[in-house]
Amino acid sequence: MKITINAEFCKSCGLCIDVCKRDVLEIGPETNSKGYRAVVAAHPEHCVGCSVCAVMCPEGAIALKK
Amino acid sequence: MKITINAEFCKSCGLCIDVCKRDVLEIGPETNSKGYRAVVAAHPEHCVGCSVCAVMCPEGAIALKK
Amino acid sequence: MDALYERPKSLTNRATAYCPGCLHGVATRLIAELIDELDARADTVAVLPVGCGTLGMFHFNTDIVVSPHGRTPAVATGVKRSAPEKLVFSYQGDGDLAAIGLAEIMHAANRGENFTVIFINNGTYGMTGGQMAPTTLVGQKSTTTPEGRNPAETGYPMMMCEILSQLRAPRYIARFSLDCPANVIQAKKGLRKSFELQRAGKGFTFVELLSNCPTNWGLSPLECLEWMRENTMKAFPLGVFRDRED
Amino acid sequence: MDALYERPKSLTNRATAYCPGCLHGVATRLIAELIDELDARADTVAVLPVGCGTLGMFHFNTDIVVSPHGRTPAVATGVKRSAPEKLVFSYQGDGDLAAIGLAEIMHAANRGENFTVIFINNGTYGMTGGQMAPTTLVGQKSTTTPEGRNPAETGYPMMMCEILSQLRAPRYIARFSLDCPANVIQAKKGLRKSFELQRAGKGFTFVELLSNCPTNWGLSPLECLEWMRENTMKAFPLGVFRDRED
Amino acid sequence: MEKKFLKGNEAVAEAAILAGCRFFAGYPITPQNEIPEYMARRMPQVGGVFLQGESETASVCMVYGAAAMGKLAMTSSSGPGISLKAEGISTLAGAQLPAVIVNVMRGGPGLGTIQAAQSDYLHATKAMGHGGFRVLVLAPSTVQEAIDLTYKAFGLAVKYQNPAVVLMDGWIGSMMEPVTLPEAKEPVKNAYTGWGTRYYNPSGTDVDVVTSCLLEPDRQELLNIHFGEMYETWARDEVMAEEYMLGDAEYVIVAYGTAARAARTAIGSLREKGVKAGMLRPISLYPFPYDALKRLDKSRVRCILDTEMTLPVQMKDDIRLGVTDAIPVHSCGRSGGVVLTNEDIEDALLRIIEEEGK
Amino acid sequence: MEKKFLKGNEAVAEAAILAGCRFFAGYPITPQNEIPEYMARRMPQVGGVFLQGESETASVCMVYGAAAMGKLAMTSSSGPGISLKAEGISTLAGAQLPAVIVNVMRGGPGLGTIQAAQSDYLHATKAMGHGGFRVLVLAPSTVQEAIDLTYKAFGLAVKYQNPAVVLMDGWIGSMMEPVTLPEAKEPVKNAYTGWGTRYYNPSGTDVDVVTSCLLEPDRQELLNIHFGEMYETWARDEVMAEEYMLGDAEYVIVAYGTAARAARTAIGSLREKGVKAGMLRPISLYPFPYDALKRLDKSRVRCILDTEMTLPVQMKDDIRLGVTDAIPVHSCGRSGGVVLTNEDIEDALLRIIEEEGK
Amino acid sequence: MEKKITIAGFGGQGVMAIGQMLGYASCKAGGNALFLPKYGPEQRGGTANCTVTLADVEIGAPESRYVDTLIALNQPSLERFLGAVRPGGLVLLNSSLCRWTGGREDVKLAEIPADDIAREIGSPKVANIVVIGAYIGLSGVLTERQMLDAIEEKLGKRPELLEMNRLALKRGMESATPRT
Amino acid sequence: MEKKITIAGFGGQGVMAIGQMLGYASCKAGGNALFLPKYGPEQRGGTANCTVTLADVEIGAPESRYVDTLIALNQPSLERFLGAVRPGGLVLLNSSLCRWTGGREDVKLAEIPADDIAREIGSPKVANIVVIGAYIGLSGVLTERQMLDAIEEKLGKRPELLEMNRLALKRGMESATPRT
Ligand SMILES: Cc1ncc(C[n+]2csc(CCOP(=O)(O)OP(=O)(O)O)c2C)c(N)n1
Ligand SMILES: Cc1ncc(C[n+]2csc(CCOP(=O)(O)OP(=O)(O)O)c2C)c(N)n1
Ligand code: SF4
Ligand code: SF4
Ligand code: SF4
Ligand code: SF4
Ligand code: SF4
Ligand code: SF4
Ligand SMILES: [Mg+2]
Ligand SMILES: [Mg+2]
Repeated sequence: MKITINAEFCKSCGLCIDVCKRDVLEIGPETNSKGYRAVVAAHPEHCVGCSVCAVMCPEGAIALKK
Repeated sequence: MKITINAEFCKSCGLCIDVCKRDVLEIGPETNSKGYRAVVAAHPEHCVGCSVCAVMCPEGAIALKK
Repeated sequence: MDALYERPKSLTNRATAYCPGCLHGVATRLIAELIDELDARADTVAVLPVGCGTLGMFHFNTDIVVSPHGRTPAVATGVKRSAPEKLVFSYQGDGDLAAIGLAEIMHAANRGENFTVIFINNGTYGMTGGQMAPTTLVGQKSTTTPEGRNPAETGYPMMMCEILSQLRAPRYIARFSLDCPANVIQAKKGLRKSFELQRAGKGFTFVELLSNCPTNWGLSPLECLEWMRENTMKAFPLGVFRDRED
Repeated sequence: MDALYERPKSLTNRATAYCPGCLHGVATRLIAELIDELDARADTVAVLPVGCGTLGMFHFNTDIVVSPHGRTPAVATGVKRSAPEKLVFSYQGDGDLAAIGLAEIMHAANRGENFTVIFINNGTYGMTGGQMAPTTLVGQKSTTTPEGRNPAETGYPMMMCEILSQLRAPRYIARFSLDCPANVIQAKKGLRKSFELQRAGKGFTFVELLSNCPTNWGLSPLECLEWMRENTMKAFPLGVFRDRED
Repeated sequence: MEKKFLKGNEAVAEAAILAGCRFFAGYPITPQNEIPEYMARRMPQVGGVFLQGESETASVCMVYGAAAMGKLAMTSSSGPGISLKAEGISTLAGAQLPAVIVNVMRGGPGLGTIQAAQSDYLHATKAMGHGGFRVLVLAPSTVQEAIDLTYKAFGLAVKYQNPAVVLMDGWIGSMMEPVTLPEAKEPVKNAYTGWGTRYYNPSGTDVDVVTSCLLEPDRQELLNIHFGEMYETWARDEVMAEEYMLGDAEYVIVAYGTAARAARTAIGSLREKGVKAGMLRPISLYPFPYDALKRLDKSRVRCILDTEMTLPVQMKDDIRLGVTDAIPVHSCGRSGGVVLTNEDIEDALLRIIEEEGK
Repeated sequence: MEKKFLKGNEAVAEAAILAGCRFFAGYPITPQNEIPEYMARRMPQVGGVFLQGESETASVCMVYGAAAMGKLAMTSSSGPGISLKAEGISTLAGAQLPAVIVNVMRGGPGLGTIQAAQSDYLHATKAMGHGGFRVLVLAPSTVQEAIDLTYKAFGLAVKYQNPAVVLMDGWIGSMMEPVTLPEAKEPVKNAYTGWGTRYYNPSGTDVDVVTSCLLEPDRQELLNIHFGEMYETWARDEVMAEEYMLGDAEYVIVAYGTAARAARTAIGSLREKGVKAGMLRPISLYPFPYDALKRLDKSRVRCILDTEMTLPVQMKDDIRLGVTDAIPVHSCGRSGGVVLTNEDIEDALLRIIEEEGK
Repeated sequence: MEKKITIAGFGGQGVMAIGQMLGYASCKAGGNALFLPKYGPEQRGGTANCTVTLADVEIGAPESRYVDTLIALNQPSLERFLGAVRPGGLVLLNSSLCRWTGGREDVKLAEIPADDIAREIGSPKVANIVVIGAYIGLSGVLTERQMLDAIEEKLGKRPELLEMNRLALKRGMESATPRT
Repeated sequence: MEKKITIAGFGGQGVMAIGQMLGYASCKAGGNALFLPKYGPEQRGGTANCTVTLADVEIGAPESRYVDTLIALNQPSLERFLGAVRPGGLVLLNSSLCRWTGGREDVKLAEIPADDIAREIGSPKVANIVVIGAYIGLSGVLTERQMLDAIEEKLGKRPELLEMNRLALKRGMESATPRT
């Protein structure tokens, strides 16, 4: 399972974090060029590929591979 | 029962004649200033004052008295 | 002698500017009778549309405001909100109300504006010479549907009472026909109810009157009435669609 | 590795111009996914409104026509009738569709135009800064209803699916919510169905998507979802309102 | 070839079809109803689209959608309806789409009257809507010219990717005259690349963005500079005017459309009375034939009579700009649908001459 | 009295209320949203009516209805929305009703941009809609003036029973400046007798007919003649302009609104460089201050610089009419919402002077 | 040659048809013509009128203060338009519906009982063809043949109709009685 | 005296509040002022900026090619507006979020770690007041008292708030470190 978040697209809205039942995601430490602290996969190993994070992301910033 | 038709207002549409069940009304012989042959009460004596002619007249041309 | 029927004082003293046999005349007369009966001539504002209803300028012996085409309910909103003490009605044709002015009628209804709308549904654009209206029946010919209205191209007649009944604010919505004395008398009752509700501040009231257009239907006045019974009244069921306090 | 989820090719390669957490982004993404799935990128025309949906100019990697405010269905009518082979959708906000453009949406629906309308109901004028929309809830504050929407003054939220269902021509009318993954997945199904019906020439299809506006609601993206569930979704029941051949 | 005896409105509609127009959307309004009615009959025969819009606003937007897809498209209306198309026309111009708009003028303002007038000169030539754009405005004075100019309007609209307006009065719309029709053009699908594409296509793919909404001031300014240059090109290349008996004229009537016909008759009768009258007839109202006015011999021409079917007259400032007040400009007009006759014009000019004499 | 620090849009709204306006209907559009939003809060406090119309078209018609009932009424919008009000404004004029319309201009055409521009000069001054009517057009250049001119617009509208327009750009709408508010007027209910009453009241009773629809050409012509006379009265009595450092000016900038502020700064710096620059600032755009231009000393003034926040510039022909080409008129503009700075103006004038030198 | 004719009457009397037919005939005969209907806001009722110009030169004003001929099909039309006939011009009256009450000494007057003739022929609808006949008979602007060509083409060639029209035109040409 | 200051940063950093507050203080102190916010079509995100002119004379152009001071609250703003500072003008950086990368030798530079100071004080929201403090400290255009009067009136007089703002203003005035 590989989850990637496009940090330049992410607006730190937190919708993905909210829907992820596995606590994979969290707001990251870095501010992107627009001033948003992009989400990072803090625990990628917990990810089960359920995709709901991607389904909710308004930015299409999340990509998932298996 | 007195029925009067304002010949200047009448447009000879015939709606009153159609609804009068007593054959009181008919198209008259005279052309008014607008070129319409106004309705006349040909048989005022048959009139029962039911008013339906006045109800249907688009011109408000019919007046009825008892 | 007692007057059984007298020409109402709220009509001016002249023949109408409508064509012979046009039921616009009956609608106009009914309204004038009611204004007389409610003793409201001096307190009434008629908001007239663009359409044959504009000719009401010649007919109503009341204050009159003529609206741009279709904006009649918006003008009436401005009138009534500025002069809540007046009896305000808008008088609209089907082109005015259901085509260009559809947004305005829906929003006035939705706001529950406290005036009465009188909607003359004759299935055509009378004044401009018989083009298709939103209420033109399927198959009915008009100058812009020379082969008859084809639903695949132009859709189906719009049922304004039914549509407006989807809104919550309106207080009274009903459809009547002017094809015969009995129905005319019913229509007048509906109009009276609307005016009375308005006077009581109850909000938006809407009376649709099925009408005719001898000139553009190409039928005699009597043939028109027959045609209405066989066609219009079948497509547009009469009845009261809304009559409740919310 | 196999892609479980990939960014659709029908989106341009940039962040959206929407505010953080705005569900316009989800709607936009869903549409782009479907265009990809239907392999229609080169044959799609997006007809965009005036509203935050205009920003779709930056997002859809398809042909785009931007309409004047509210006339989106009229523009889409011109587009689709001129290019029946294209997949055409109009994308409209509640100000665009239910206020200024109410006549246009009703008439496009009534004509049964063969395109798909995607209606983003966020209960406000997002782009202009949070004024009351026709779908603003009773009591909901906006910059033009500072005390909250008062039905006595401004009426009730307009239920567009319910209203449009009074018309005969539309083929598919449904309301979904974008508040959670399960509902987003349902919404995508409805959109897919609409696109497929359009491709089969079945006529007018309409998908309402309950959405949010974090910026003008003054709530965080997550609070918005909560608010939607407790308020918007109660006022606007989800469901399919029309799904039949006539 | 035997001439056809056609009504102006129907002639305009047929001319559009011959020019390749295959999309019409309109809404009824007097005195132009025969245009949509004719289109309703004729478009299906040629495989085109006729739509009766729910309003003028919707109709012009349908045309906008069709034009965006490369169709030659037209809408028509009269005064009040043209007002309602204002935003749409501005949008067509801003998105650089060709389309033809016919305004069959009646008496205004507001609902006014439905009789023929020339009440929309300023509206058509200065600002059909917000935003500072211009449209080409052609003004026929016979049914034949209504045909020819409508036909031409499509060509100009495509050439400049800009709306073009045929501005005529209700008389030309409703009168019948013998005419010859031009040859039918193959309806082609024109390909436009929206100005927006240059900006909103960061992915560099093959898409087209048709929009009047550029969002960024810098982009908008570039477009507006382009427009300014285009208007200058029009002023150079697209001016049309007729000079009638100007060679020795001491009194120059400036009139367009139907008013010019009345003027022509008046000139005949004035010349019989020994008055050396002539006429400059603008055919393109925008671009306006300023040069023809500049060329007038200021030592010979004693005055100009601006003659219009509207009051207050509207073309006078344009005439004054042409002659820079070196020649006095008088005016003669009737308004609100009142008939402007040759006698009105003759009387007006004779009165001016009499005043001069004093 | 301590000054208030107010935003232009809110100041305009408050000025309207102080002038006695008790009816407002509008529709959101940037950059004027603070006007309806302020009215939404304020109107209920003063017993007035605030309505958010379903569209601009509906809003102006609500104002029409209110004005017919004798209320002082106002609507506001920006470019695209003003286009949509065209028919309604024409109707107000045709029915002789007073009302105030505020246009907070942005970049056009079409949707264009939402940044400040002066793109609607021609639209406002020549033809806000069909039918050949005119409106009074007042153009403030500071927030204080926005207040004063809005206040005045109501007076003029009532005096002439005609719509009056406050034409300002998005900057004036959104900027804040220190201001003093005028005194509150008692809101009176004005009594109008519709021109229609003269015709449609054959029963001779006490009713009022408010209509722009006169139906009969003769009647319409009488009304239009009246309008023409009224416009002449305006040209005589209602012209407003500011002359700034014109006494010895060899270079005259003509600019209104925000552009005039940039010009003022530019003049300061030009004078420092020894360039004798001055400014004529039209405050009423219709009627236009032609006379002030006529009065310019043609032997001293070397050229005029028409300075506008729009391209192509729109006021130039009016300036040319004023100086009848006796003084060359150049232009300097930015467009589409791009900022016009004092430096732009200074550069433009210095370039012209350099060209002259060659 | 340029002739202006105003035709006026009630709506429904075929006023427009007369004007249009004259114009069409002139056009078909290779001449010039301009037919100008007047329209009002009311769809029906009141008076209808039109002006047709027949010419062999370019036509200027579609409408002038004065016309060469007035064809008045009813009384109000006569009263309304009589003043517009130029001195020496022709007034052609439908004497079935309207009568001369004087007022102008300087015009030629002709009367044609068009409705009566039409009824006699057996079709009240052809009254307007009778009027056309009277006009071309009196004015000589168009020949019977030219007129018939036009009528045939417009009204179709159904023999009964054609015969009726032919007769109406002929009777019109014969029956106009110039007076004064 | 006439000073033009451009303030720029992310939306949400209080850019507008800084400009408005400076203008308001000048007005309240009897001076002149013009506050000009810039607006874009996107409701949130991207950069926000405004220009405020403080003067004791009539104010002409609301916006000029050059300004006297740039207050940059983040890196993109610095890069975008640096060129607009007139030679000899002042650049005031929020050094908590952005750092000087050179590019202009002819301007005065001052840095203030506004967010850090605000966090220290205990309220990240007062970062903009810190910036105001720094600006008036460096420019001397308004006094601490004048500024406080304005802040009190606008932000209300709740004692905790007031104290916080007073402190923020003071710290801002003290902490701006001119460089170069
Ligand atoms: C803006 C505008 N568009 C069109 C018209 C032309 N017009 C006059 S009446 C009318 C419609 C009449 O139809 P309807 O409303 O059904 O009324 P009816 O005459 O049938 O009673 C139209 C389109 C107009 N006056 N103004
Ligand atoms: C004719 C016209 N009127 C008004 C506007 C201003 N305007 C821009 S977006 C908008 C409405 C946005 O609301 P909505 O349609 O609900 O879309 P949202 O932004 O909420 O998605 C308005 C009124 C405009 N551009 N054009
Ligand atoms: S795919 Fe599922 S488990 Fe993995 S990060 Fe997304 S929501 Fe969490
Ligand atoms: S949902 Fe998307 S935009 Fe929002 S925080 Fe997650 S990755 Fe970022
Ligand atoms: S009142 Fe009745 S009976 Fe008498 S005329 Fe009328 S319809 Fe006939
Ligand atoms: S109903 Fe009235 S108008 Fe019609 S014929 Fe009878 S009286 Fe005359
Ligand atoms: S045109 Fe039709 S609707 Fe209008 S008055 Fe005549 S018959 Fe009635
Ligand atoms: S303003 Fe509201 S609707 Fe628009 S993008 Fe921002 S959050 Fe979304
Ligand atoms: Mg109708
Ligand atoms: Mg919305």
